Amino acid sequence: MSDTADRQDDDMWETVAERRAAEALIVDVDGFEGPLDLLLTLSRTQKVDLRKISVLKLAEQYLAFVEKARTLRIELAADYLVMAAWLAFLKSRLLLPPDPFEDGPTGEELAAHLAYQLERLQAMREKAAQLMARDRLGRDRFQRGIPEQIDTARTVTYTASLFDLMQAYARLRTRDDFRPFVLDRDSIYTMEEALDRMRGMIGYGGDWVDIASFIPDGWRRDPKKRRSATAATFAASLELVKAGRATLRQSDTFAPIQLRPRLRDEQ
Amino acid sequence: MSSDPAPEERPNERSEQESSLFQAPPLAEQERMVEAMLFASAEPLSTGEMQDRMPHGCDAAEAVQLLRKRYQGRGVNVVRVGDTWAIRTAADLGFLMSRETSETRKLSRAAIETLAIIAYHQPCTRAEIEEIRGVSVSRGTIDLLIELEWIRFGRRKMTPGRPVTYVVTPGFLDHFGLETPRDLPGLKELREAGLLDNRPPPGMIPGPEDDGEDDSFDPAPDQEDMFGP
Amino acid sequence: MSSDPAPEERPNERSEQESSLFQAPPLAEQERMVEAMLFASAEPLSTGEMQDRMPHGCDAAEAVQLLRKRYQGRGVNVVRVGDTWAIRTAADLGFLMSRETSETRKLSRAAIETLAIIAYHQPCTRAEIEEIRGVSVSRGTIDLLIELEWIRFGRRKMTPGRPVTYVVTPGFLDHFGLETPRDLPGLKELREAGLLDNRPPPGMIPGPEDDGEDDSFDPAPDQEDMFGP
Repeated sequence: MSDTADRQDDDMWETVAERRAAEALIVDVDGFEGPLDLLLTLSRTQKVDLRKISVLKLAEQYLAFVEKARTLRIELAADYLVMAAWLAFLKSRLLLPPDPFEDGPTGEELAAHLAYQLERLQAMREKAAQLMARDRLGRDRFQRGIPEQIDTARTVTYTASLFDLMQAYARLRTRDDFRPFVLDRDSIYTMEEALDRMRGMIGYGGDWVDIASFIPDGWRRDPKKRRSATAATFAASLELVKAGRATLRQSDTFAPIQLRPRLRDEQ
Repeated sequence: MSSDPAPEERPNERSEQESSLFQAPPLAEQERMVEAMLFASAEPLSTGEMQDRMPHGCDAAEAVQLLRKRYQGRGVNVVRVGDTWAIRTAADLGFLMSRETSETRKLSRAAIETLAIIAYHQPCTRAEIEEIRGVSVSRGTIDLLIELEWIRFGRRKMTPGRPVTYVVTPGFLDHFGLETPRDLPGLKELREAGLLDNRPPPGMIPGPEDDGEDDSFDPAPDQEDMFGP
Repeated sequence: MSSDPAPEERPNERSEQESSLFQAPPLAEQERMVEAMLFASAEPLSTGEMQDRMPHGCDAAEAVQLLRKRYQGRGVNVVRVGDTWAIRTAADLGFLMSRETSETRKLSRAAIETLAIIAYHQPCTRAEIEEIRGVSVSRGTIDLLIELEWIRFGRRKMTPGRPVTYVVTPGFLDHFGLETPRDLPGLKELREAGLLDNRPPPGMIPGPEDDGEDDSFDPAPDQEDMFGP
């Protein structure tokens, strides 16, 4: 700590008024926007061009500030303490002769960068103030008070080509063609149809009946139809037997197949 | 100038204003003031209102007259609105106040299908369209096609309820580059064009007119009627 | 003609427009049109937007220059805002408009400084703002500036983490009466003093991507573009 800094500190605490002012500075630490802001404020006490600032002196001022804040038990945000540690390191670098074997930036380089940061922050503050002092819209310059409505006439042009039209029609027709596939059943008598018919006819009990008699009238002449109906009726007969509703018999090979409904108590 | 709420913000203007307290600004300057006020105001201003805002000794009415003359024949004019004044777009330039945006949109699937059905089956009722499409046809779809002038109402059908029919218009033919609706390609051509690439079962190839509809569904006679030579 | 969907809607204008297809209106008339459009709009307009609304063959850019000259020294002026144009009242007449002033929100020091840093360093990342101010930037500060439409997101920087950048908007230029970002006060001096460099702290070896100077996101062309000599 140099003598000048000590004396300055002593001076700072000389009068009650000054002391209050200094306390206010410290207590108002929240008013500073971070260590850089505080450093910039402190640098003003040097009253020199920021480019000619004594970074060493500034570091001492900052460290003294932090020290005072501690004695007053003021909570300092971590970044203030980080800055303090860094400035203490910088101070040692600046005070000690450079170690030729040590790598890294010299104290002067570090100090120059800090001075640069302060100068840059100061410049931005000035520019911000200049910007805000310009003739601003809505304060000094005004836009049209009654802007006219620009109505947007939106014209939508619908396009469709002949190809689109044909494709749409083809899609519809193709969909028709591919409805759930159903076979051409003109001459097909299904087992389900035969079953329905036979269930309705056989009832319970009764005599032996040729299953051919269950074939519906329209299905006897056309050979194609007769074949289909015969097969379906036979298959349906087997189903009825399987369900326990009928008994089948055939006296001889190729003899008529006879069906007799089963009695209820036979089940 | 107690009407100035923030004199400390613009000290120079303040002093200028004060120095002009006993000497009104030149008329040209007053005209500038009126111009700025009329431009920025959210509503028309009376000369009284303007004069209240202007430095002492100004004559807003005179300045307005000057300004009005200056804007004669310009793109905007100083116009009188009752007892007040405003700047308005010159009447002949009103067309600039509308922005035309044109947007090209593809016709919706519902619309193009409906149009296709009408084209192939005209005159065609809504029920028939719905039967072929398998879904109901919205009012908006029909309206859009009518608005586009691609379809119009045809004669009513002589069936119960006498439903309206739709037919395509000459505008439709024009748009799609057809001379008559008969130029619409049939299913055979559609298939050859690869549009019906799924092969339907044999014996199930209905042509456009071959779907078991009644006679009135046959486009040919009516088309003759509508677009005939 | 078949491509015109609704020629019958505005037959007069249409034919006017067509008749002028090969003959643009006289320049004085074009000036009137630009005048009407700029007066009517509260927001700046690009010459492109104006030309789109003008008859075929017009040169909005030339007409704007004429109009600008005409309004020099008047109560309202034609001002350039980036790539757009607007009419604004002359700054010296602001005192007349006290009634139009709306209560402007008092900006925090952090917001004002952040805005200045973005304006002078754009495109600028949050880390760069924090580096310059020496404190972290709160989310709210950035949000407020975006809400005021003074800054917006720029391109991401091609550095690790691909941080977003911020740039100022045309609204910023309009508000602060700047024609282009190049007109920021003292920009040249700051650059010459090296205060706009991205100077890394000593001991940090700037890698190729350290300060966004890589090819795919070279800020230099942008700045050249915006602030160029």
